[in-house]
Amino acid sequence: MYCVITAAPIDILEMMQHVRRDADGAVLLFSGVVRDHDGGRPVTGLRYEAYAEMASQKLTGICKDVSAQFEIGDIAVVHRIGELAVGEISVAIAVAAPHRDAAFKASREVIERLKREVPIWKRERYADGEEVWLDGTIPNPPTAG
Amino acid sequence: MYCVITAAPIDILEMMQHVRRDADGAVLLFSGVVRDHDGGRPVTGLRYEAYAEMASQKLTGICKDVSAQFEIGDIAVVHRIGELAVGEISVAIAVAAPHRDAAFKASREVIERLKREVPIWKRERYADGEEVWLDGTIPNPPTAG
Amino acid sequence: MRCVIGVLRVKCLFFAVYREILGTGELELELPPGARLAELIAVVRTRPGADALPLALVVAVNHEYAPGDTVLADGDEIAFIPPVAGG
Amino acid sequence: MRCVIGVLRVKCLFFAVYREILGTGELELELPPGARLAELIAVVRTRPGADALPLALVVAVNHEYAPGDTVLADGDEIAFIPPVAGG
Repeated sequence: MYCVITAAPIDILEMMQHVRRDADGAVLLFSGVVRDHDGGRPVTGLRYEAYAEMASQKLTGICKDVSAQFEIGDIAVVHRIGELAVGEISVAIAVAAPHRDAAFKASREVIERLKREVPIWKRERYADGEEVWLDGTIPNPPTAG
Repeated sequence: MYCVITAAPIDILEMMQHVRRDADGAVLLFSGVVRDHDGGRPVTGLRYEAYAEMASQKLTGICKDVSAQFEIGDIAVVHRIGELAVGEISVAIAVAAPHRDAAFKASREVIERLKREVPIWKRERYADGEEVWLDGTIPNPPTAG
Repeated sequence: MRCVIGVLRVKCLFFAVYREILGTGELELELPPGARLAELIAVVRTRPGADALPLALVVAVNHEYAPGDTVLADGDEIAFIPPVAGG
Repeated sequence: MRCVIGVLRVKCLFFAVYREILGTGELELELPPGARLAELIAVVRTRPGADALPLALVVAVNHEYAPGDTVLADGDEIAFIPPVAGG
């Protein structure tokens, strides 16, 4: 299992090879990709920022929870930070499992929790030159005041 | 969109690049992989056979249905035939979509229907040398008698 | 009075375990014009080894699953489809 | 009579829009020993620009989300976490 925050392009083949064991019959790879639009507005790129130490720790916790919840083998998550162009992979989740049902459920759970809990932010760059930090999700834990 | 039956190793990177458009925010790649066991029995490999023309036609039909059913972009399915060793990819489904929910649902629907409807068969090779055509699923349409 | 001229020639394909049961992957068979799929299946069931075929057979005519009352045409490709196990 | 000796020194991190609001990504702040997270937040709210921070703040102490009554220790890393938007 590994959970990494990195400024380097994501090597999805390496992730898939890393998670697969001979007992696995399914490998599911989810990739989040930079889109050229958001709510109808043309987007030219994104900048991701993370609280890297906490983000990788949170991701590791999520992966451990999901491994206990579903019958999967190994799992790897990589989230990229820095400037990304349209079409680049911002996040990849590789899950291997003996059977596909668990792989689908685990992958979905990781991306949903990542988006709710992990301290990562994105700034959208629009075609007209404006840049905006995207409205995000307030993590579940009680606010500190 | 493409649906292919092939004896060559599956190029998943090519599939992912093929399906992604700039409007897509998610690319999901499902890979079915040859496992080293089946029902507790050690497996050393599989041989896949297909009625290739009909299989690719059926897959194309499934992909068209799924494209109409969910808000996805493009989709590609490749199923391998011939002798496969443990760890090799037997089937890959790449789905790109503006949003992840549709990608997850479409991918799942394609693999479930593939397993129920598409004329492909597999012969398992066990560690003890025995080989057996696996029990499969009777396709839905009424039997001809 | 009508004269029935010629015969109906179809190609039968047998896959996977059915090929092993019948000892061949392909047969050319002739039937009277207007024959239906069920009649073809009856002919196939007279072949050596065919008693090992299941009672219910799934058959595709020209790549589409077809019911027994399908009227066959000259040149049809008739595939006998064992339970499928792709993925 | 007790003598309180020394101070509590913590590192505050501000990310994304909070960094822009406060004009800095990192601050070293001193508090009396035994201070709680809520007191630190009150101090942060006195900084220039801080009135643009939301009323409810999510804060992590040493990489864990923490409530306002958390007692701080010397050397703690206190991160102010804007609504998250990874993926």
